Amino acid sequence: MADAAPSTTPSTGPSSSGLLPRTHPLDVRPDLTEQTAGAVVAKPLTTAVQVRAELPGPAADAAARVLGVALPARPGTWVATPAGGRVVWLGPDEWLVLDPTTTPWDLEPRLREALAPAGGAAVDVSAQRVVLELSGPLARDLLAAGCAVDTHPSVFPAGRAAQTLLAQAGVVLLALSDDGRHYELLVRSSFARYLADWLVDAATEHRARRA
Amino acid sequence: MSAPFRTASGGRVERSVPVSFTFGGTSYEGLRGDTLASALLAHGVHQVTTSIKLGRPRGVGAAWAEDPSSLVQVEEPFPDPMQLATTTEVFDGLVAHGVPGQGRLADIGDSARYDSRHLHVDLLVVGAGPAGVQAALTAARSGARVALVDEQSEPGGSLLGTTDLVDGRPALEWVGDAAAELAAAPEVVHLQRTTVFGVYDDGFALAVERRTDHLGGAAPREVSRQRVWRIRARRTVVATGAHERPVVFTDNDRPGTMLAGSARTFLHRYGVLAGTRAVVLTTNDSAYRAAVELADAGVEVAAVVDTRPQVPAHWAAECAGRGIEVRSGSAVVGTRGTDRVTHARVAARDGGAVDDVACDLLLVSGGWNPAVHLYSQARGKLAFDTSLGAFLPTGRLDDLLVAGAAAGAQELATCLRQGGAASATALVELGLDVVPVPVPSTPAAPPVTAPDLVWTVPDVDGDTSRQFVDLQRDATVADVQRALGAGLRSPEHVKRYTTIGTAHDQGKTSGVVTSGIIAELLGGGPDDVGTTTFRPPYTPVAFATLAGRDRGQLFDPVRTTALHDWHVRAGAVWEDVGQWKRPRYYPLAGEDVETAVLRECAAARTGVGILDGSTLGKIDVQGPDAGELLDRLYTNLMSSLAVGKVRYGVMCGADGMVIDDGTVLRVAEDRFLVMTTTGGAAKVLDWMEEWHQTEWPELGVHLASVTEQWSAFPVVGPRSRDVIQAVFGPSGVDAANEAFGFMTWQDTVLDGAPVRLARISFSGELAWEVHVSSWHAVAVWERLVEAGRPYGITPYGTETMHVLRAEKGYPIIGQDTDGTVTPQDLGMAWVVSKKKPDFVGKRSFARADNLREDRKQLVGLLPVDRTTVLPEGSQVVELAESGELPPPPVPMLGHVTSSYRSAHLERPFALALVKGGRARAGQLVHVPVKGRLVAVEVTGPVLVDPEGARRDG
Amino acid sequence: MTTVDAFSTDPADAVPHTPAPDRLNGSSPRTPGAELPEHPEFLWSNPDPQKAYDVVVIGGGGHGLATAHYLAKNHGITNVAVLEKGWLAGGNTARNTTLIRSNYLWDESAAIYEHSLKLWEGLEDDLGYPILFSQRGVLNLAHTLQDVRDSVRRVEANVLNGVDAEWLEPDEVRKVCPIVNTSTDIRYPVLGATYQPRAGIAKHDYVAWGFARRVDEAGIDIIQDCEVTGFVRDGNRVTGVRTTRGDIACGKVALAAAGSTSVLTDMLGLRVPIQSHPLQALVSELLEPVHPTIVMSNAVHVYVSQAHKGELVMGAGVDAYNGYGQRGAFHIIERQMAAAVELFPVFARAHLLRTWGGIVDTTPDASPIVGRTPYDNVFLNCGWGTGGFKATPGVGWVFADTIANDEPHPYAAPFSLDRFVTGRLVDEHGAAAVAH
Amino acid sequence: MQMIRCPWCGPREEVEFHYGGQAHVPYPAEPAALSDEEWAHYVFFRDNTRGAFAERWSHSAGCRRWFNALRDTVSYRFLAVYRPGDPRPVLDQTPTAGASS
Repeated sequence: MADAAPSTTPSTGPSSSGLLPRTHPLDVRPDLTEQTAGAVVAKPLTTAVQVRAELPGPAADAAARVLGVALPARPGTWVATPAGGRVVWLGPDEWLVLDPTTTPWDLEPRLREALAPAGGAAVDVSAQRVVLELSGPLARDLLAAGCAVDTHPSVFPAGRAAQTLLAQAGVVLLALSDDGRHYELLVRSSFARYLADWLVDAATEHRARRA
Repeated sequence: MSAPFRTASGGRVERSVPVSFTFGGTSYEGLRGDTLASALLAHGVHQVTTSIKLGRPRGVGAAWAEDPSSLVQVEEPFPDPMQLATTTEVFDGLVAHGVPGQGRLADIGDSARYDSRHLHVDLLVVGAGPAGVQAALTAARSGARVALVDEQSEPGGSLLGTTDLVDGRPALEWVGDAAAELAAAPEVVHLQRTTVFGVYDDGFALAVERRTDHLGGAAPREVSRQRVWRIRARRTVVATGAHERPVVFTDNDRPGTMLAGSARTFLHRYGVLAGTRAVVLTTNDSAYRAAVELADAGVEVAAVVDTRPQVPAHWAAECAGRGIEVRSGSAVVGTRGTDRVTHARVAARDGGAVDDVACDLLLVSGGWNPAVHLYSQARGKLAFDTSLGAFLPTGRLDDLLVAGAAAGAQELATCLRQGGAASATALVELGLDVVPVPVPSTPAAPPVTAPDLVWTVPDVDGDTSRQFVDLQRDATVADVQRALGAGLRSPEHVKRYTTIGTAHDQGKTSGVVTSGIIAELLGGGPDDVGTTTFRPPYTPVAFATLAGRDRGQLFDPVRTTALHDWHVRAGAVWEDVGQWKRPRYYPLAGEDVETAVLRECAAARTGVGILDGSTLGKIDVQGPDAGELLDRLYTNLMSSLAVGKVRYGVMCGADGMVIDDGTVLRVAEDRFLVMTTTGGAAKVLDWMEEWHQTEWPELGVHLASVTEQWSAFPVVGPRSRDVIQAVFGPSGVDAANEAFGFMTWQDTVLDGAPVRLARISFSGELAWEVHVSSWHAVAVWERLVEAGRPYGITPYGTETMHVLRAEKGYPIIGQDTDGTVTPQDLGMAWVVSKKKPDFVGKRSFARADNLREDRKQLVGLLPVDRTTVLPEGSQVVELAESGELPPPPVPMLGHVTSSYRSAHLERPFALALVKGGRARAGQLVHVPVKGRLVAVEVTGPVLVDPEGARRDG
Repeated sequence: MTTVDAFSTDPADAVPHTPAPDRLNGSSPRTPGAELPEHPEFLWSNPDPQKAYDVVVIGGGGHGLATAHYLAKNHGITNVAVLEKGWLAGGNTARNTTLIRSNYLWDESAAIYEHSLKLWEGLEDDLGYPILFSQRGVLNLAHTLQDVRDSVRRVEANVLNGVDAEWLEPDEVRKVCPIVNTSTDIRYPVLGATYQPRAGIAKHDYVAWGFARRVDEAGIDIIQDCEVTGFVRDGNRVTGVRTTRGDIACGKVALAAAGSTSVLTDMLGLRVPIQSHPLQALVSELLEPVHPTIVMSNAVHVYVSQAHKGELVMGAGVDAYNGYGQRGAFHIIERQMAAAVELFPVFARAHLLRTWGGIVDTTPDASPIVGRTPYDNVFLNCGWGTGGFKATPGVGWVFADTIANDEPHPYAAPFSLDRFVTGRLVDEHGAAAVAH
Repeated sequence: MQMIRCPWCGPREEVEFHYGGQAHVPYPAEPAALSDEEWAHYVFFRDNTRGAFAERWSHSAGCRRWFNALRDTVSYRFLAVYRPGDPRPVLDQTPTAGASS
């Protein structure tokens, strides 16, 4: 029945190690980058754990020990981890840890074991969202087509984050650079195709101009 | 066709770019840069249409959006109703005609694109006239983020219609340099052809940019036709100028009658003479400029009729020098002509003979109304200024300032100064360092003589029935008089009685005049009357423009599960459940819904079926008080659930009515997984957060949505154990009853992927729910399908799921309940804890109405004929003694909530909410179905395997 | 037609007073349907308040005026004042979208709305005023399987309650309203609709003014610009009303103040479970007839009719927050436009001409509150939410009856304040009732 | 479209928020001890203030946190936002909408 197997460009794909293959919600949009005039890339599946802790407090300290970086206290920001991941502020006692170097079933228990005794919590949400990278000269225009947050680099430079709406999808928007040309968008997996379709549509003029 | 009224040179039109268009069936040539009005006037065509009620000819009355009369229907390139000739730019292939008052919609959809952009600025400047340009320049040089938005095709505003000098050179050169500077400034967005149509709270303004309308058929399809700009400005400067005000007199609607300033615009901007012989009626100095400039351009100006007894000396001299007669203390009391003015009827204001002065153009100026619409929309208060004879802003608002003619400024120098000053004030407030822009020099203006305030010129015979106040509505002074005579005093009542101000122009020229006329008739000033409310939009905006990209499949997000493509390939027929697409059933070739569902049901009851249940809401609940929170929100006890076990639960609102249900897995001592209905997922998480955050913040508990994290597949049927064992046995799972009991769960790992298996049954069959990270959903599903092949594993959809659960009497919240149903009504008293002192909703169960014996209760219904599938929604009734339906209103016992044909029972059955239903078990009631009374037997809701032997198998 | 002979019930027949030939010089035929009948030469007088009245009705909107009308007509009570804080019928009466229907789910609702609809059917004669009641039918679209269940349930209940109703399949929907997009490839395809043929629209000003004129003729005082600032209480009775135009003694007080009810009940120390919310509406420009009926869709959030002059009239959603500002947020209008174009592709180039907002008083069960209060002589009518206009004659009738007899009219009885204590709600939104 | 100042995320557009009605209506300590009328008042009756009104909001599309706000129900203007558990702020002056000079 599954003979028409979709392309698996952005996903990890079938593993050679005998592990179960993974699929990515945007496997079916292999031309997303082209269709968005080069602006949007679907990132590979990434380990993500939602962390809850009182800050300051022992659970936050415990999280910092595991992650190697303090949980950012400032609303609407993210910080890099030594492992090359990110810790994104989601709420006054809530963060999202993104870690491309480990697996969910490694990271969640480690964080949970460290945090739970101190009143915190950790939940694997790796499959809850997918990550889109938005870059280049069109990035801000595409965002402006559906996002009410001011993304001007003077107010939304590298290190800023916003949970907001892009079109009709909830997103977490991360600024990765100070020049307004590099962002990441986290969107719930069930909305990923909608958002991809919307981005492709929003890029219509840019696509035509490039053609 | 030559254009006899086009001047030899001058104007902003591109004389080397002719365009051909058709109006009213006649082909014309215009120039790029023309509006439909200017192009028609260039050909001497004044009449555009006829009026809505009286069929009187109507022409071009103004040069822009304030024109009340030049309504047209665009037919090509796409039907566009109710446009103004004065704002429609001409292009090759434009086909239009006048309309008396009703536009025509295309009979097909519009395939043009519409989109929107958000824009954040420090300063929004509305209007690119002198005040607006100076404001924008000031802000740009200060490094502010600026938007300069103007509705015309090029900047300049009123300067487009004058010969003014700025800094000693033509004003438009100054504007051009300013525009170039703004274009080079990195933080400036300069939008022309863009109308700010509404100003809202917190610096929010909406504008519509007409991006391709002027290109006609040459517009690129991929470019949005119109774009809505959602502008969030920290400060706004409204520099929208002023609209000239007409004077009402008899037959003032005859084509050839035009606002004086508009004739200047047609001359200077479009190079068009609006007539050959003009009479000018004025109450103020401004119209003298029109008289003088038109005369200089070759129009014979027969007379300037000034209502004031003393005419301004400067202008009297200017007129004298050109041989223009000035009649002081006089007015135009009427016009003659048929479809065009042939004479202005002039008389002294204190009576005397009427002199019919031949003319083909009658210019009128009754003064100027500042365009205060946006200020007023922002809830600024207006006051009548008697010296100007106009309603003016009473000041600034917190984040909105008014500058230039919109604030009542009369002279160019004042406009420039106010624009710069307003901008600087705003920037200082924002903490920006202002780089002042010198106010450019302007020639000294002649001394101003006070304007006269004239709303109407009395008809010589006292007949007010042809004195038009609102040309679009054919509403006259007589109508206002009737309204007042009927007892009406409020301008809002007069507006409704006469319909003045309700037409397409929303009273841009008639509104203030109406207030003046009412005041005059009742005694008192216009301030006592006030104006009617200015409401957005300033000018009409197309529905599709506002719809933007939220159309078609983007109208509302489509949510998909990880298995979506598998379902597509399997030929699923979809059901919209909230925003989700769920497979409703999977028809084989030739199957309809009924046969497919019977097949799917049979598979689940006799073999094995598999459902994508991933849309079910899932909430991770962690923390030492997790059980306590659940105890307070579920009707039953959750804290007593052992790790490794599963419990069904129901949540109620404070009113005691069921709001959601689902299973709860205790994952660890301090961790639960709460499953909700598909539609209830967001609602339940919000509900739990609300209680936790606002009522019980002291509880140590953390909630997280994991709906997409976990895909969930019920594997259902007597052979489900075989499938589970086959797939997960190698991982160490023993699916035998003794090792894996009903309502328990176990974790395992399948080729590196963690999997949770839970023995949960929403079908009454032996069943497992397979929970797996959505990363592995497809792989695990395919493994299950592969392993199930020997047992004929059958994917089934929501329809079969509904049948299976209904046969077991399991309600679906939202289908078998409607917000008025308690757990007890559902026969679920067992799920309501008697041990807990309280939980949300408990107190409501004790209310009088909840204790009624005749509450509607969930029961089963079996049609006695064993063939009728009762339509869901059918009502249940008791028959009269006669065995017939009593006459309306017929008392109703309840209604059918779910109804299906059962493969297992080999008969149709239904669930219903029926008054006192449980006590009616075994009784016959009736259900009217398409005019027939179907006898049904009331039963308990559980029709299949009431003992649960299958489920527990 | 009785008193106003120039009027006709059919807007298509409506002809203004014949213009003098000169007014038609250079004429072309007037636009069909773009004309409304004119109002009469006299509507109401503007008296100063008297010292005392048997009944003081607070609120000069449709409900207050209809109540006064039936007090006079049905009960002979004419020593009555109708107090209006602004201009007559300037609140929700002037701001609604004029839909009239009675296809409500619950028996209690169907009874009072059907009573109202029957009165509408004779109202033009009763008032001698061309209220332009046009029974063009209403379609309530279903877009999901649950919509279909709820719709069939309501149709079946309507029929048994004697309310005209039918279920239409998509092809039948298309016959009633050819411009509805019934294709299956839209985001939420139309799966069918309920249809009430007797539903319609009327011209709201004409309705209010028709009542007002009758009220004025009956000798009842309509007092505008008269805001109530307090009440004079004597134990369990209210003996007088303080207003911006002086104190007025009263035998009975009837509250018909819709969104402003809480301001009054707060003065009385009376708690009423209503919340006032902004509700917006909008119109397009005048268009040639394209839309023969009324279409409502809950799932896609649209309600649209084409009014007598040719404008499309649409109701938007209720703003979420409490508000007395008579305006709402524009994103609600934008969503409305998206829904309109989705369901009616031909509306793409119709233009939004004007938006406005009213204040709707909503209750926990989306049903009104009509009846007595803990005060012996204070009567309450509020909580109609989005349904007030259609109820105008019906509630005027039963409220007048309740005031006159000091006990709830049978149609009002289920809508007592007490139901929130007993729990016997008439839950119209729980039962998937449709707004407006 | 108003901007609402989330106590954590700062000003965001109105559509990101969910309205929660009157604030400072605590869940009764002992519902069972209440009369039907008292219980009905808790469940169904809320103030409907014209003017400054203390109410609950949730930044539902943002940080998902509930907070309280004092808002003028006539001008719709937010006068103050504050965190749950904090008392209703006392305002220095009565707010007015519209022209300020």
